[in-house]
Amino acid sequence: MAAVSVEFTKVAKRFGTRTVLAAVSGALRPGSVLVVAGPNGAGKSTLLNLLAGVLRPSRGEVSHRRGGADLPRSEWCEHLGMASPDMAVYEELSALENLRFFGRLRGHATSDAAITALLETLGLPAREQRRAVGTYSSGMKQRVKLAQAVLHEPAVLLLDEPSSNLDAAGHDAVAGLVARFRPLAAVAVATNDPREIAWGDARLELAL
Amino acid sequence: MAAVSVEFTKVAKRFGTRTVLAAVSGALRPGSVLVVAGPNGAGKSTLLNLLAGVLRPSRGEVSHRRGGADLPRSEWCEHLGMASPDMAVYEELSALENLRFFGRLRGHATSDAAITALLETLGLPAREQRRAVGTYSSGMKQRVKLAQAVLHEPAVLLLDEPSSNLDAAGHDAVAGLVARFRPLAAVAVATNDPREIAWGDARLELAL
Amino acid sequence: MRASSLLSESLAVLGKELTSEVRSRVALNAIGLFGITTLVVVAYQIGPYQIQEKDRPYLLSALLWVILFFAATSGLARVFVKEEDAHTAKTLRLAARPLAVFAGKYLFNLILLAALFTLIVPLYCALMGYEVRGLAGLALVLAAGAVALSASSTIVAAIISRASGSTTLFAILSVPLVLPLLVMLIQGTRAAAGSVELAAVLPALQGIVSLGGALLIVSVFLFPVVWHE
Amino acid sequence: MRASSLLSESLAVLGKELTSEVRSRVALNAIGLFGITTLVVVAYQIGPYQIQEKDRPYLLSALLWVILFFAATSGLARVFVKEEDAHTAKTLRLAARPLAVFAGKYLFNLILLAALFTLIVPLYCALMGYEVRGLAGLALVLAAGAVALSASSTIVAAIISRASGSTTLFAILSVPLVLPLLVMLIQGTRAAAGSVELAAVLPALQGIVSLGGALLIVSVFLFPVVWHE
Amino acid sequence: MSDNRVRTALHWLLGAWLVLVIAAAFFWAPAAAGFKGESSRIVFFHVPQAWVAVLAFCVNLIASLRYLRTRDPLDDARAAAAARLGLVFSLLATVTGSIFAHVMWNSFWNWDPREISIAILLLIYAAYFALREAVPDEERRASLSAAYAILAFVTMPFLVFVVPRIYWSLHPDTIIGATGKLKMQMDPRMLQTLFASLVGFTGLFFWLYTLDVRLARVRLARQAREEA
Ligand code: HEM
Ligand SMILES: Nc1ncnc2c1ncn2[C@@H]1O[C@H](COP(=O)(O)OP(=O)(O)OP(=O)(O)O)[C@@H](O)[C@H]1O
Ligand SMILES: Nc1ncnc2c1ncn2[C@@H]1O[C@H](COP(=O)(O)OP(=O)(O)OP(=O)(O)O)[C@@H](O)[C@H]1O
Ligand SMILES: [Mg+2]
Ligand SMILES: [Mg+2]
Repeated sequence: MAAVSVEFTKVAKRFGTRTVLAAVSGALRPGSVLVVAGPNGAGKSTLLNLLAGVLRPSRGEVSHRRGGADLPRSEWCEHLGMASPDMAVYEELSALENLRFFGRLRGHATSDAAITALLETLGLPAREQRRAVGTYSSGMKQRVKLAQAVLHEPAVLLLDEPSSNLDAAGHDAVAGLVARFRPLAAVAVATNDPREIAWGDARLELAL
Repeated sequence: MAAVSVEFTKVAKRFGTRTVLAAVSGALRPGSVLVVAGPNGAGKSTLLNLLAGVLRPSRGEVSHRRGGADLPRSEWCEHLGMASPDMAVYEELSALENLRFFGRLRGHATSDAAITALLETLGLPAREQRRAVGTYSSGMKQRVKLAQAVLHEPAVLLLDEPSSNLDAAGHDAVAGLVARFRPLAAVAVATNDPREIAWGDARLELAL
Repeated sequence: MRASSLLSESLAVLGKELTSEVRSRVALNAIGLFGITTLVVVAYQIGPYQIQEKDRPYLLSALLWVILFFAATSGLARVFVKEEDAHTAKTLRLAARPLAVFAGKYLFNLILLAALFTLIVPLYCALMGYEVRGLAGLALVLAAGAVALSASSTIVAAIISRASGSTTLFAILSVPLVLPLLVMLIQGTRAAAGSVELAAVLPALQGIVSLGGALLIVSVFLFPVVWHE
Repeated sequence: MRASSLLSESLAVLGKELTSEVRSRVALNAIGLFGITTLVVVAYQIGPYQIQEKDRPYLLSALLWVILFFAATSGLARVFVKEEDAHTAKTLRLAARPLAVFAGKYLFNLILLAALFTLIVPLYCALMGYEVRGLAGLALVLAAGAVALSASSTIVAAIISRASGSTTLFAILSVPLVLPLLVMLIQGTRAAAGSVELAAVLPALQGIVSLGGALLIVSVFLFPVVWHE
Repeated sequence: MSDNRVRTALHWLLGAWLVLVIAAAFFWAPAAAGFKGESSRIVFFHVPQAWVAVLAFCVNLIASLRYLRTRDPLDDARAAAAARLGLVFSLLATVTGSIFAHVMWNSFWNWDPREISIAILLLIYAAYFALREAVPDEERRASLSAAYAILAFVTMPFLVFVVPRIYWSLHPDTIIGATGKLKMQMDPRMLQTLFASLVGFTGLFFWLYTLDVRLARVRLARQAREEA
């Protein structure tokens, strides 16, 4: 896992005439967890989308850096992992097929056994993994999404409301995931859940 | 608001060869709140869908009764309100337009002022209400869904993970909603959130 | 009371469809543009002068309906699929009586078709040099055709939306329903083109109205079954 | 290294598309059936005997391509729209390089088109009594046509998926792009029908290949723009 | 200030030029032989309109390419302005051509290759605006329509050069002779008028174009002020 850090300086995002983020700065560094907090609509998801390069900032700069050099855009997909409420996996494929697909896309060869093991640590038992995701319950879908985000051992992990729809065991599994990635990866967690605020080494509080 | 109760006796649901619910019984009665709990995949949403008539039980019976008589199916939509993670409102319409539409569908004439007030008690400020729901944040969408469920003052209110994606203020707003409907309506809340278990007068614990 | 509230609910559904379409702005003008481009492809490729004088009445009426059918197909199918795609189907199902949903969507399709017809038919006649003598007869045939086509389109759109819907599937399912209808419509149009007398289109019109009526009635009864699982 | 991993990623996308399509039952045979039903309407209404002997070479080749194009439209457009509808587009966008996505989807559309062609063309020739003398020439024209058509379909499908996309918009955008292609394809088909010599189709083939190549190359460069915002 | 004065002077010059062109078209240039009556005079308006429609298409392409490099909303506004004018002028060329065709050939529409290319140009412009209408988000609208404009431009050479050749070979029994349009009997005075009209219409195009772009610039500036 290469060490990648993400820096954002005076990042602003407008939608039409609405300013959602005005000049936010900060950084994601390997070995630390940044918790992005704030009320609903504060711009947490927007910030994560900017860091992931899914949105373009209206002003300011987002840079992905590895060892002092900019990480070329074509390599972002190998080093970035993300899960958010507005991302879904393929409902007509099973959990296993989904993860096989995403692994291959990222050039990260993963054996079926490793995928099964990952899903099991996230609380999706092996016997459920070969059924179409469309038939899963809300919590089971969320686990597949999380597995998709971490399967390729990303250097930058962006989790938006990672434990939504999850039960207590699921919540613990997410905490375990964050603990596992903390030492090496740069992690950002956007959350509404007071319990998750404690996960962060740093905290960015957005206001409405 | 007519008093409607929902009784379910030995309700079972199979999908293909998988048995998700095996002979569950209970009742929703006006003036009480039933909390449906259990781990992810236990069948909470399935049970709520059975009570709403969206799914048909494989075995057992679900009956909606008003004053000793069965409530005819054609009147269910007037007396039932539901919000769940797999229900959405129209993203190309604004919150106000959505609620106007659902109000009219249910023959429940509601003034714009009343809709605006309802959304505001749920924490969606008036200035955001005229924007397309597609541009809302996850928590704002959830508030519109909840408003849709309660706008017509239903006699039976089914809430599936009502405070998912919500911040602390949103969570309180949902608690307020449950408190407001408790006296007259029959309420069921399916939840993974330990804080919400306390809302129930009765509790149904489903196991995997 | 019940009937009037049913009307109001249907109109609510219709209103929602119209705003949605206008909002996503792929609205009426898009379906019109689609008709026009189709027309241009066909007219350009086949053109008025490729067709011999004596083949014209037959070929031109057939081609007109093939174009109208293509244009209709691509627009109407989305009416239910989009509800499933956007996960609004369950919300709508819980909020509205099936009949109101069907009526609203049916009226919406009817409006789209009517708009399409008024746009395409005159243009087709001009571009392809198609001279229609019985304008009143043609108008009747078109009106009956719109009523019947949108009935079949609406119910088939509902069916496919439940079977992991796709526009493609819609076309497949609707053609066997629509084939006899198209044949009668073509006959009726040809009759209208050839004669000023209204009586000329009557035989075809009878067929269209009865098939269309049958489709509509069957759809109304079938719809709740399709809609609620 | 990079090139071989690009291939593997493209094939992963293609494989996913194929499984998905087969799974969701909107499979190959669906698009084929759409073509067939269209074909039946046209064959039944216009039939082989409606067309004068001397008009046949031109009209029959034109009609064939009109049918093929419209049959293809309803199937090919969904390739990106379905990702947006199902909210999987963002996941895919974050996981794959644009070029791999484009290549995978392009290959998938190419396979769909090839299947459609092998199904419809022989059937059309049989039903409409269309005698093609230069089979090799026809095969070449069809192959070049599939390559070019799926290039334009794939990029237009990507564009409409980012708009509030619908099949209607797809047709509106692709017709102007595809019209010159269709003209050349029709000309090539007619040439193949008339002569056993391969040389007869060469002029048309040159045009098709160069337009197809130009569309493909420009699409490859434009796709990242369309895909990332 | 002096900039404004130059602009005003140019406007007057353009107006005077166009008045002269109109006068020349009707009173100076002779009616061409081989045309019915005075009908040939429409050429002085028809041909420049078609030329401006094509010119607008090129300006649109350049602005689109620039937008993809700079991501400057003003470049998108330039592309849209060019396309808007292109739509209007291709419509005008079609209408005048159609009237002309009715006088000359007794039919409004003949699927002549030129008619086809202008019809396709119209369709492309219409499609371009249909696409813009369908995208509410401004940045996305700009990049998608730029991409479409570039794609459409790729097909243009084929429409103009390849297709007409093929098309004619398919039509042995054409209505117009294979020699094409009536270029030959061009009186020098006709040629001069036509050339002057071409210059005038080109000037008209750039005047309208800069007006539209300036409007967009003001709108963007106001938007920026509102944010600040
Ligand atoms: C609907 C009818 C017509 C349309 C849409 C139309 C369209 C066009 C277009 C697009 C051009 C520009 C071609 C280019 O720059 O390569 C053009 C040029 C021209 N048109 Fe037409 N036209 C029509 C009818 C006519 C008729 C009836 C005449 C005269 C008999 C005519 C005479 C000309 C001439 C002389 C030119 C310029 C010469 C040239 O560029 O070769 N047009 N027209
Ligand atoms: N595409 C868009 N167009 C217009 N407004 C948008 C768009 N996306 C987001 N917004 C607005 O930006 C604001 C911030 O949204 P965002 O999703 O970032 O909030 P959030 O902090 O993630 O909230 P939540 O906790 O509810 O998920 C909201 O008001 C939202 O409506
Ligand atoms: N249509 C279906 N086909 C097959 N299996 C299904 C279907 N719907 C639900 N299931 C299965 O039924 C079980 C219960 O699902 P349900 O959605 O009721 O769980 P839940 O208790 O609501 O879980 P969560 O807390 O994650 O929302 C799950 O294993 C799910 O995969
Ligand atoms: Mg969010
Ligand atoms: Mg659930």
